[in-house]
Amino acid sequence: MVLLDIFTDADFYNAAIRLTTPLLLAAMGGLFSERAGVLNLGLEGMMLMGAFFGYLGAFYSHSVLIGLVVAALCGGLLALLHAYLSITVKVDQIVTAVGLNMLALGITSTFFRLIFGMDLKQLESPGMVPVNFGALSKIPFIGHIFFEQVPLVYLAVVLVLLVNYILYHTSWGLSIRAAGEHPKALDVAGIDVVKVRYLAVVLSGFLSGLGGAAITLSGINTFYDNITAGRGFIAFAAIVFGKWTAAGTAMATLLFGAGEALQLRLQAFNFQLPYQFFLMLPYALTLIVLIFFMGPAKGPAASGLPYIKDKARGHHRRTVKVKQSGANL
Amino acid sequence: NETGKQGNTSTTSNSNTNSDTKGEFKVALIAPGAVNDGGWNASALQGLNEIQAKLGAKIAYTEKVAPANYTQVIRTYARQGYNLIFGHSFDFDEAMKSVAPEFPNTQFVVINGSVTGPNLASTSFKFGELGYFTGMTAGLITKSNKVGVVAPMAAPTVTADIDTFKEGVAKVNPKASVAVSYVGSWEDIPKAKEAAKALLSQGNDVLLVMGNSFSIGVFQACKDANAKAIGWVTDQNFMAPDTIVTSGLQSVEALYLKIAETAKKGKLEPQHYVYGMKDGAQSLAPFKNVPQDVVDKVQSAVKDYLDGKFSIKTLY
Amino acid sequence: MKPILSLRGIVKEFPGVLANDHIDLDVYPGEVHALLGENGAGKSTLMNILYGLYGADAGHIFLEGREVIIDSPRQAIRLGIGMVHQHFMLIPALTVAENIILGMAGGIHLNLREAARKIRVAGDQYGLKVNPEARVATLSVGQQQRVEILKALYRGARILILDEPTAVLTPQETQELFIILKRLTAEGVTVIFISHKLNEVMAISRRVSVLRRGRLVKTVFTEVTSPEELARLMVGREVNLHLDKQSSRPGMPVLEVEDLHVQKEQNLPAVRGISFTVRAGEIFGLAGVDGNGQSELIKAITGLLPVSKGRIKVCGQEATNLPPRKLLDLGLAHIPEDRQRQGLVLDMNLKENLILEYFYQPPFTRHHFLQAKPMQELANRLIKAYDIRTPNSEVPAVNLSGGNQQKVILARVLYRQPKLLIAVHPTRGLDVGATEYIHRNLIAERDKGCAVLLVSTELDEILNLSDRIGIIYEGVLMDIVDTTNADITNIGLLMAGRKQKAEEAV
Amino acid sequence: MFEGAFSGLGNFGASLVLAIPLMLAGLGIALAFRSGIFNIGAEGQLYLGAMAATYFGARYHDLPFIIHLPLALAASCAAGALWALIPGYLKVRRGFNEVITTILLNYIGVHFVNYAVNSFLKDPATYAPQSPPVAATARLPKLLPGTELNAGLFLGLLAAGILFVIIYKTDWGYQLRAVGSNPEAARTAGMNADRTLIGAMIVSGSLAGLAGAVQILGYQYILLQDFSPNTGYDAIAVALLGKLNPLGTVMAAIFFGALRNGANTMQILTGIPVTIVYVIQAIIILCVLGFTRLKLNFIRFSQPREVDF
Ligand SMILES: Nc1ncnc2c1ncn2[C@@H]1O[C@H](COP(=O)(O)OP(=O)(O)OP(=O)(O)O)[C@@H](O)[C@H]1O
Ligand SMILES: Nc1ncnc2c1ncn2[C@@H]1O[C@H](COP(=O)(O)OP(=O)(O)OP(=O)(O)O)[C@@H](O)[C@H]1O
Ligand SMILES: [Mg+2]
Ligand SMILES: [Mg+2]
Repeated sequence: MVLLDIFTDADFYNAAIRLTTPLLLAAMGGLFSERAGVLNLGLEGMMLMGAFFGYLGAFYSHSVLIGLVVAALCGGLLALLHAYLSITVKVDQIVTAVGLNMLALGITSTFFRLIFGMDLKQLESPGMVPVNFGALSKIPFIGHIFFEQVPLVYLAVVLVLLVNYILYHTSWGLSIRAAGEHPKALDVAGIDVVKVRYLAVVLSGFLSGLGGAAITLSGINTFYDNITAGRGFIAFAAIVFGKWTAAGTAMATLLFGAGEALQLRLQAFNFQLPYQFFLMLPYALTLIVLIFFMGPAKGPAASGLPYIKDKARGHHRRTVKVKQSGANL
Repeated sequence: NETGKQGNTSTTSNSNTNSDTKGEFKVALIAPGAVNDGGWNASALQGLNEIQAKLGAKIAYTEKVAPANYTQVIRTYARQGYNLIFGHSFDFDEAMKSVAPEFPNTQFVVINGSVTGPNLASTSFKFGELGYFTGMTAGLITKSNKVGVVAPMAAPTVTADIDTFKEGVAKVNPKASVAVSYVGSWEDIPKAKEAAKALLSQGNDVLLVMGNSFSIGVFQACKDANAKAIGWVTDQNFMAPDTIVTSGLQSVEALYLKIAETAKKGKLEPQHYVYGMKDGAQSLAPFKNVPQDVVDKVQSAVKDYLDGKFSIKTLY
Repeated sequence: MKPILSLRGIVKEFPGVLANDHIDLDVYPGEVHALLGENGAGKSTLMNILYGLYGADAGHIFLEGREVIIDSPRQAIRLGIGMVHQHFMLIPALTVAENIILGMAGGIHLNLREAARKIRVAGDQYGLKVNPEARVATLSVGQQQRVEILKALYRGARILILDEPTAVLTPQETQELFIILKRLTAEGVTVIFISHKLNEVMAISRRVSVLRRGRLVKTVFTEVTSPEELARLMVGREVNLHLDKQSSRPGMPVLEVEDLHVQKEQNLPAVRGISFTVRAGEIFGLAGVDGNGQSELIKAITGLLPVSKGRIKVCGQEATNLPPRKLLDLGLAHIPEDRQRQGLVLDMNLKENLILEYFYQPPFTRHHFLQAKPMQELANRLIKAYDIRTPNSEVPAVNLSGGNQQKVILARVLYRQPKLLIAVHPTRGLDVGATEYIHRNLIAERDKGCAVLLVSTELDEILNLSDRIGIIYEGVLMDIVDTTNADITNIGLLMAGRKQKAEEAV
Repeated sequence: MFEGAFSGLGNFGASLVLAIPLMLAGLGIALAFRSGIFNIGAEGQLYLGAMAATYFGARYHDLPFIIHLPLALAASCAAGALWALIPGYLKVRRGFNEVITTILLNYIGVHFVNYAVNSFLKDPATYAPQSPPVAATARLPKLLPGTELNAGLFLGLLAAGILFVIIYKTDWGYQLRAVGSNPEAARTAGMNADRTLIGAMIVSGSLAGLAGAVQILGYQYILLQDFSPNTGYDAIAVALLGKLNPLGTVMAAIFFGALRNGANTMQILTGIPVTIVYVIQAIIILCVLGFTRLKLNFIRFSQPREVDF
């Protein structure tokens, strides 16, 4: 087996897409939230909620679909809490997220133990099976990559287009972008900033929940404490990498997913390289691509700032910071 | 102590209610990971439960403890009057070494450790033994002449068995190659499953799985690909009966019980106990779905080894 | 005729400030009703209440005789009230069309092409030409103003509130705005117009209401009043609207600019071969429509943008591409264009803002430690000398009104007794009192022998203050004229880039 | 949990021990945020700092204490600063958003340390992937016998004190606040914003590096894989909860230290499973957040406003 075989093997691409899907779903959700001006480092916790409760839902209802719905709802529930704390109570969005991630970890692992006990045998729920495209799946190479995936993969792909459409071609998307750039202008235009931000954040929870379910319900069909293992943070970083666009974010998650699929395959070559360097690969690859192929980017101007209605002047420490980030000083 | 029982369905971990009762034998476990991981940490909890059941000891445990907290947790147990305190990883060496002298009346044990002291012992399995025989098994049943290992990380306690696994494979099947994939975690099920899929897609058809909770993911991948898997620590056959051909068993429970029994009698020597197949602490789980000649070959090799006809390069 | 809008007993109190104190106001359909008042008199507050941004503590609003409750901008829009805010409410990252249709009812799908078409039609109707596809960030302030007005009209505004719409406009843009306003009132739109510029108020409004310290002092017909009377009503005392100044006695050259070239961010040339000299004891006014390279020229002189070609000398010393601090050390002082973004650190308190340029020097810093006492003494001195209205020196700069913010910068900049003072739009948005104050200080500096470079888009200000005037157009210095024999029409033509015709006319 | 966190000298000492790294890293983060750079790379900087401290602490055995300990501490600062300099440089010179570069560098740093304890830093005397113990001459002296409380606490408090003085009492701090709050005005007033950012990043990384060093030189004595998971991230919450103020950060660090220690002790004393402890901790954090926020509103509301114009 030679190195090049990795890239001529359809399985590599299949795996890359598979690994990308949970990240992509969560990142698309995070995009809504960030575009509306609410930093969502809580994606991790929301994914975890979706991962566990999606599994739980599917386990008890014997229906994957119900599992997915439950996953989305539970991700959304945690997001609602994030929205309440960061939009209504106006506490720092990052500290809130740290708290919520901890909460999600606690809730999911506690319920996991309460319900499934300490048994070694991990019970399996029903899981998604690859969509049957009939003849299409039989096309050599292409078929295995594109037509042998679980439904959430296709949903994620459609979502990229949909998110792009929503953000740039619907009035609601316009409101979201305005809420992230200049909430006061939106308010003055007669739109309730709070409502827009709530919706965006809750939506990010729905999609992150689905992203979590994409981990537990596409074949593993079980759960374990902290099964998301930091994937929410990667999704968060992907949004920045993708310059807050749907396509860019999707590319960033794909880059990461492909990096992971690649390193897992490279390991089999018995290179005289410590395995830690393989584990680093997706991160290093992303960093290298960032530095050498991407320009600096600017985030939404009002990102991270609570909207205070009666405030006559829009200045705040963090506004200045965000404005300056990305610009060559 | 009602709240204390909530999370732990069958086991009881409480103890402080009457912690100062004289003459009571109190045993504590400090686990680096989660005790429901279906592997290494879970087996420790089982051992602890055995101790409770067989020796009537008061037991308690703390799980998911990060290295930064080791000493503090050890101390707290010692102060609470626990007689025997287990640290369930080689990680505990340094922490135990520094705390043990402060509590001369408490016995400290590091599982898989190597430190010793007047009231400090450590135990290890004879790492390397199981790798050899599981390797033989893999080498005999592979059809593609490619076998793989999915391992958490390259700790010597892991690599010792990987090294002998390769030897075992080479011994019975010189044409076969061995590929190793490290997941970087003991628990990341999805990532381990992807690691397995990567190995399988590269033509490997038997995988040795050395994880904790992540093993389930690897078994699933093997099952989907009609490949075979070999489990680790406990007999994991029930997780995928048609896929798992055998498991390398480390009877952690027996180990815990044995140490507790000795300690209860007050006779724990300040030494580094090493247990292997000869002690019955390591063995192979019953073979499933394997041609009888393979079973015979492996089992006769085991017998030869136990009889001292050949030796295996082990860590200790 | 019955008023279209009546305010009765409007009260709004901010902690410690009675911003609106029982205000009664009637506005008649089709009129331009001017609202005058010093900085902080409560004009914006009143309008924000009318637009549903603030809730009034007491009072009633009647629209065409019927009482209405306006609790949100959405409600105001529904009632036909539109507002162009003092600080524009446009989103730079979005296009004109997106800004205009933001928040408008309609289907889910945004048909931007259709919206753009409608915007063009509406623009033609009111004489407000804008490019709907352009990103707002790329527009000049005047164009942004037009977008704001169009945005309000597009939502069916019958009452249009303009809060200091001309503060940032050039004279030409102001004239264009007035033409638009005439057209709007002819179509039945009612306009409430806030400004500090008395001549504008005199020119455009039918009636004027004057606010002072939250109270409505008087409403008068424009026809029967005078700028002097309005100024007195506003300030509560006589204001001298005409500057007295001696003729200048220019000395040594202090700022010498030679064939200067500067590039903008996207490497577009912004300044193309400008040469001029400013001497000690004179005010050199730089006139020009905003966006013709003034900002870049000033940034290059003050070390904030690299010079691509040419040279700058300050006090006879080579100063091309020196870092800002070196230039400050040479005796340069800078009143920047945007006081909030460039002039102040809004989160820091007054005391700290007063030493922004020389905080590291003795007596304010010794052995790297800030010295509280000299800081306090300086603050006390400057607050007194420049009449900065603040309860104490610990107040964050963000809490000062615009006029007082400008005074802080002025005080700080003049404290060092600069040899070269660069003042960019020094009176933008300030009331008559504050404007007068700043102007007097600039002349005093000149008389002390300081060389002053004044950049302003307001021709009046330039003509009143400068000894010589340079006219900049598209990065080129069109001409330099002496104020004594300056021809206003000619300058206006030069500002519009019509050199050829200007010369013919002479 | 409060019993676990505070009752008894030993337990309070243990809470303080866990607070020390959070304090140091939190101070560094507060400083960086203050200057306008969003350093969320404390995790990686902390790991590399610990690695450098271990390297120098374990390598030499015949150095006097007075040289050895400072050497190890300085090494940790240098390593942390170096790791922070990369995103700092990329931001200042190339304009790259520091959020993503620091997140990525965190993962790379942690994996690199895991590699180190398996290779060049591995203790040849044992099979375990761990470093040799640091020499006695490089260890931080203990403050309370029978606890892990060590002189690192002084380091943390000292750093907080120095930082407080620097931020509010020196010209450099003045410049830092000005640049962080309004870089454009700072530049216009003659300040070098780039240099300030780089300087802040160096100090920030050094403090995060120290946060790693105190854990090794103060009580762990050997370097293990994943020896301090999430400390660098928790420190962000600590800094923000402390309102980016050095003294506030110290308080917040002690609060978080108590939570972390309480979590372990609670498991032991009451048998409450750790998973429920997470839930309780999260609720406490969120409540404290809500509470401080309310207080903040109150302060703002009651502040005297300037009167008329
Ligand atoms: N959001 C606010 N919070 C507190 N006080 C406010 C606020 N807005 C305005 N004020 C106070 O109300 C008073 C009136 O302010 P307002 O903005 O209405 O003045 P203005 O007449 O528009 O001034 P200018 O001519 O400078 O625009 C000010 O003196 C100020 O102290
Ligand atoms: N968020 C706020 N908190 C407290 N006071 C405020 C706030 N916003 C504005 N003010 C008060 O409002 C007053 C003036 O505000 P305003 O924005 O009308 O100033 P201005 O003179 O119009 O400034 P500019 O020249 O920039 O337009 C100030 O005295 C200030 O105290
Ligand atoms: Mg106003
Ligand atoms: Mg104003």
